[in-house]
Formats: sequence, C-alpha cells, structure tokens
Amino acid sequence: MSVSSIVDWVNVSSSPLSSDDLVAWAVRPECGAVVTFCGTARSSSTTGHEIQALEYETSVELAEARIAEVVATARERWPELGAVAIHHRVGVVSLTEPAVVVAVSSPHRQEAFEAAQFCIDTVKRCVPMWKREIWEGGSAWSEEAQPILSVEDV
Amino acid sequence: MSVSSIVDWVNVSSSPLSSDDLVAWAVRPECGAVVTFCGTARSSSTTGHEIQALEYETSVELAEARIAEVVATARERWPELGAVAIHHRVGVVSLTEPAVVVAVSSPHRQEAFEAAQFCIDTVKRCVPMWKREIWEGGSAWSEEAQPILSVEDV
Amino acid sequence: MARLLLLGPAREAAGVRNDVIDGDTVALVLQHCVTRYGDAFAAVLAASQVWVNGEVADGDDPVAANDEVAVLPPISGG
Amino acid sequence: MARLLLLGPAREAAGVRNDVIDGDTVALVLQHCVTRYGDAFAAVLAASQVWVNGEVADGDDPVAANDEVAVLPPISGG
Repeated sequence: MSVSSIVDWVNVSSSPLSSDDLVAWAVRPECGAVVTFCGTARSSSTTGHEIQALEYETSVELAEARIAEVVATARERWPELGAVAIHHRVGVVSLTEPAVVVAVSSPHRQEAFEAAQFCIDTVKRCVPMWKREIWEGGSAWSEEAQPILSVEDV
Repeated sequence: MSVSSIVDWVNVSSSPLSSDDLVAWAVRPECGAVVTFCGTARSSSTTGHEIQALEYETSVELAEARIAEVVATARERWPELGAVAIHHRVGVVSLTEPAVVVAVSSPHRQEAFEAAQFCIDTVKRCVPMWKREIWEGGSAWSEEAQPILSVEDV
Repeated sequence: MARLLLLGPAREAAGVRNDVIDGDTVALVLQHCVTRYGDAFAAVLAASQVWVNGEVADGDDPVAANDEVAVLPPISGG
Repeated sequence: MARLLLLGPAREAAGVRNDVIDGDTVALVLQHCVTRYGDAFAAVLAASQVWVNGEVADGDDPVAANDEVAVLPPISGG
C-alpha cells in the first residue's frame, strides 16, 4: 500500500476491494460529491469465451508509481478535488468482483465526474497491467492490446 | 421502498445509505462498469453558516414516482444500461453522511458515467425534495431554490 | 373535500402538512387555502407548483373528492 | 549485471519473471535476452516498451549494475 498523502490513496494488491471503504475515506466535510467507478470482471471476453475469472499481473511498484502520476495529473486539471483514491487488484478476480475502484470527492459534482472518468480512462491506457481471461478449460491474454501510453499523452 | 423491477431500485426513506449495498446489487456478470454518485451533507451552505446537518422533507410517494421517471428516461437514452438504483434519504442527515446515492451498471463505462450524471442532475431539478440547513443555534431552507422541472424538460 | 398536502416552506407557512379542504377546481381549493392559512402561505403559494394526484395541474383543473392536491414550492437541489 | 523484470506475455515467453543479465546499454541487455529466451520472446519484445528504473528507455540508454530493466508488452485495458 502506498499512501502518498492524506488526500491521495493509491494501492495495488491482491486484497478484495470495497467501494464503501473508498467512499468513507474520500468523504470530506467541504466536499458534497463523491463519484466512484468500479470495474468488475465481466463474462464477455475479447476471445469469445464465457469468462469465469480474470487474472491481473503487474509489478506493484511500477503500477503504483504510474497510478500516482495519474492522480497528480487529475489534480492539476481539477484543482478543486478533495480526495482521490485508485485501487487495483492483482491476481485472480472472480466474475462480478471489482478489479479496480476509483473514488473522487469534490465540493461540486461536475468536477468529480470528470476527474473520475479521466482517472479510469488514463489508468487503462497508461498503467502496466496485463489481464488474462480464464474460462472453463483454458486461459489467454486479452486481445486488442495497445502499447502503454505516457500519462502526458492521454 | 419501491422496487419497480429487478433492474431498477428506487427508494426514499430515513434509513442510512450505503454505496456498497447499491454496488453489490448493481453488479451484473455482463456489466463491467458500475458508476456511483454519493451526495453528502457538506459544511458550506447557501446561507453562510457552518452546517452541522441537513434535513430533507418530501412526500415519499411523490418523490419515488418522480425518481422512477428519471430512471425510465435514463433507460430510453442509454438502452445498454444494466441496473439503475437511486436512493434518497429524508429527515436529518449529519455532516459527511450521504443524502443521495445513484448507482448505474453497464457493459462499458462511458454510458455508465453519462447515465449516472444525468440521473443525479435530473433528480436535483425534478424531484420534490426540500432541504433545510441546520447550524449551531438555527436553521433555514436552502436559498437559490428553483421551480421543480418536469423530467422531459431536462 | 380534497386532501391537501403541503410540503417544505408551504407546510411551514401553513403550519400543517395535511388537511382537507373544499373546492371543485384547483383555483377554488387554493383560494380556500389562502383564506385559511393567511398571507405568509399566499406568498409561498405564488411561487409554487400544484400537483393533483401526482400530476402538474392548472387552476382550471377539476378536483374531485379524495383527490390529493399538493403544493410544491421551489426546490434547492444544489 | 542488470536486474531484469519480465511482465505478462514477456514473462510467459521467457519462462521467468526475474533474471540478471549482462549489458551496459539497453540494446545489449535486450540482445542477451533474445539469445537466452529465443524467438517467442523476441516476437513479444518487438512490440514491447522497455523501462529502466521506472522510466521509458531507448536502446542507446546506459544500464548500470543493479538497474532494473523492465520489458512491458502492450496492455489490454478494456
């Protein structure tokens, strides 16, 4: 776990994720809005199989550093933000469990929505994280893979 | 409580709100995205006082019917949506507690973000709900009130 | 007799949330409300919407026995 | 000796996640990797980014002892 400050919370680990934990942490007396995004393992796949689970692989150190860059960039673009938390699981994530959770608080809701969407869009493009699709009797890396982008290129 | 179908969950009550309850309910095997919005009681006010709590007043029946209209309109605009839940508290809501929670699931995240934002924007403009600001030694209705809009006018 | 539902600032100005009141149009019901609740209520009413049985109503609309006439002041969604 | 970190499909193609390997530039380290891990690894490497100590690196960049050279194939964020 890497808590880079009292207002940023970046974490990559194999522990199950709870959106309530992030919401409870992100709430601030001066912030009336908390927007969260949960990315859950879903059944349809890039390889045409009925997915049972996803397996995520990364370097925790490299992934946490990149996610911290995403958070820092979001703060530059939306200076009003209160708290920003981004947690990503590694290892096996069963169908319907969250693999990634983003939570953003701010005084008003418009910037919380915009920043939360920026965070998840940028995490998906810029954080080194490989996803294996697991089905009955087999598994494979997700298709449609793209080169990792730098955060400033998003 | 009014559960209008297995995919819509509209509720106006004095019970505390939990975003995890809504996320857990909104997750679907075919939906990879759940976006939630929590509107929490915040300290700054329209009347210049340091707020300690908000008190919401409505007719549960009228409010739930209007919220159900909001959900139905979101489904017309974003037919891909999975589950949609909108819960609103009535009565006293202490500082930092959620007064309203929206949760939307969908196969992909773009429509979940758009629909969640539409839902909360439209609830704020179209649902009969009066907010009293409570501070040390006094209280008053929120200022900057606007006439209730019809959902089709948003 | 219509069933009256007064919410938020309308409830506060009238001093009651629920009441029963005479009148076979919306305009007549509201006229009787102003007589009963006075000027503070009239001021709130001037900026309010009126719904009958959950639908937005005009002054000319008829009101039957047991219809719910709701007075809905402006809201501060925030 | 540089510390090698192979992730996702690069780890799979090489059969190892961590290794130590000779070379004082990125290009030389990668050349030694291809020699050690073979064609399947070379194919993955051709589409991959290389980071040294967490920063994007080019073939000409120097590699010192204990530097971490990471091979990062394309990602499928979804």
